[in-house]
Amino acid sequence: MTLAELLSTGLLGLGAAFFLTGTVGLLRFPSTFARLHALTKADNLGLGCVALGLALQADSGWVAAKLALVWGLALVAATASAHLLARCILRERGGTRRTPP
Amino acid sequence: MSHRGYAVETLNLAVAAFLLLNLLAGLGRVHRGPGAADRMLAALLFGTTTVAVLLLLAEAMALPALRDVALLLVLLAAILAVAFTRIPRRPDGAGR
Amino acid sequence: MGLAFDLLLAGGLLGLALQVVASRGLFRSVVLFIALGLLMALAWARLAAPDLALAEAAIGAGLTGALLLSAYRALQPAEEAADPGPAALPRWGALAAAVLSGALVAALGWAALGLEAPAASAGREALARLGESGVKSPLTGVLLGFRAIDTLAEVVVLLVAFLGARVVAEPLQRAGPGPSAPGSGEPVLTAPLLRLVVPMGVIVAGYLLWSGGHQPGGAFQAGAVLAALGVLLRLTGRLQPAAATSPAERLALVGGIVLFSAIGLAGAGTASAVLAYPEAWAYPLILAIETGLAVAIALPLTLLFSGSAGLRWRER
Amino acid sequence: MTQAGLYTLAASALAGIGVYGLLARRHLLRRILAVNLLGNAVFLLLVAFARRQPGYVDPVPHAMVLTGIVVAVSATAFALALARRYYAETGLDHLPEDEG
Repeated sequence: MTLAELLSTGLLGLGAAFFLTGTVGLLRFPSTFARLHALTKADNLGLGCVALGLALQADSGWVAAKLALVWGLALVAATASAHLLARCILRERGGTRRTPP
Repeated sequence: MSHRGYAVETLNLAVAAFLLLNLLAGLGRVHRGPGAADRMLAALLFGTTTVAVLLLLAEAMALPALRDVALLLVLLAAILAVAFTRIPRRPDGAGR
Repeated sequence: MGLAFDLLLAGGLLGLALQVVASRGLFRSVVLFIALGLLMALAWARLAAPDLALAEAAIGAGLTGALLLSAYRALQPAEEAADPGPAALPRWGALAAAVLSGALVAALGWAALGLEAPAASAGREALARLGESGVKSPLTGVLLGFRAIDTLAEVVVLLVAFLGARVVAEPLQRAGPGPSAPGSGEPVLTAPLLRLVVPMGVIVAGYLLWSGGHQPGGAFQAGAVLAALGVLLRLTGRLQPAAATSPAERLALVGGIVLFSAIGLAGAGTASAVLAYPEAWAYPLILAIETGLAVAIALPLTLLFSGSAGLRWRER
Repeated sequence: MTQAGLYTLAASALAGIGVYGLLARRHLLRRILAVNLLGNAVFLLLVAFARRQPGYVDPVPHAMVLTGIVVAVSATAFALALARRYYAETGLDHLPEDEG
């Protein structure tokens, strides 16, 4: 096994562990906000690790670039979705009619 | 099949299977709720996990087009959240 | 390992489908159905059908979910209604019918799988004659070269569905996703999200259109992506519903069909048959048709979601 | 068991579930979901069938299913529009012939 393969294996394992953390958080955390927090962070870290691990296996720079693009877009989507959902839950609970920033 | 070793391919598939298992476990949250937002949240988690599984399958099955599928999914992932926030909620937090 | 993954995926698909049907809450069913779309995309991936995975991802993530959520909103009663309860048909009757139909499909499937592989299937012939179709991707070759009539009819179906939806249309105010919640401004992240996602989406659609000639992708997938972008713009109020279809929209709605038919009929004169292309021109002609088709697929789908006859751009 | 066989079985079960949902549930939205399950089952069957010979994927069923996916979503959109109008007119979320 080469060094790249070893690193790649480690990163994939780490990514899987992050996903597991996210799932455990989703199932075990007591409140909606805590679950939102757990998911958006752990899952996207996990996706990043998986993408990096796969980039090490990739044989061309284009593939690595596409993987990076996927991860970047996933971060943007997660940020926007988490923000929208959190805002929606706050409204639903009638809380904090706060002034715009 | 990929020109790389059989071991790497199996590893990728094994990680993909593990992530799929994670996704199915997350279904419990859709089931339990309690609010509509919790169910939606779980669905969003499924999106991220599916993207990771697709990236792994693209490598393991030597089908590079699957990376484009993953790209599409992350690009369009936010639409679901936007659509969800347009549903008005009843005060009792129903919508289950 | 591959088979283990397939078993897990098939089990997950069935478990999800069962919950979609059996769960008590309607919202739960809708969310589970959206999740089922993701698993279907994985199933297409495992069955070596990346084209289908592309279409499923674009339609499942961008269209079906938004359509179902806005229909859920529209069908939501003001008061929490009692569960409608079982249907007129008794449960055991439904169950018996379900088991019978499942068994029938299983028997058909096994019989078909057990059949001796035909020496000359249409697929093999299509693969062998791919060179004549002017493209390298087998699927695009089949869709636009050998089975072009299906593709043409499909765009007509889309147009008919749109016209049908116009017949039963609701008032403009309530149509589609409905009005946004009163008294709430736009979330701060919406505008930056759109500035990133919309141009990227257009680029991706163009890429899919171009790559359709030699790898998975093509008019269907590109059209689905464009439709998803239309849905996003409609949801965020950038596109407003309009009561009338503008001339440009009319052109886009029928343009693909007219172009496709015209080139196809011309083929009757210059090439061997109706909907056949002269060989030297096949690739550019297919690219032109694909572009027209992508628009002719995207616009009716967006209008179906919007529930309006037309769309007008509104700057914010 | 081969991959094609596994997915054929899954498609059969999915079709059964779809039929059950269509017959046993009354809510219009649920019925539309059930029809979609049934459609997905047919697509799955076709694509599994395209892969029954090892090392060869038949492009013709793929083309049919690709057309089918787009047709299914447009039919679903039309059905939803119909259900919404029906609900707006009558206030019912199920068909009258399903009444008890």
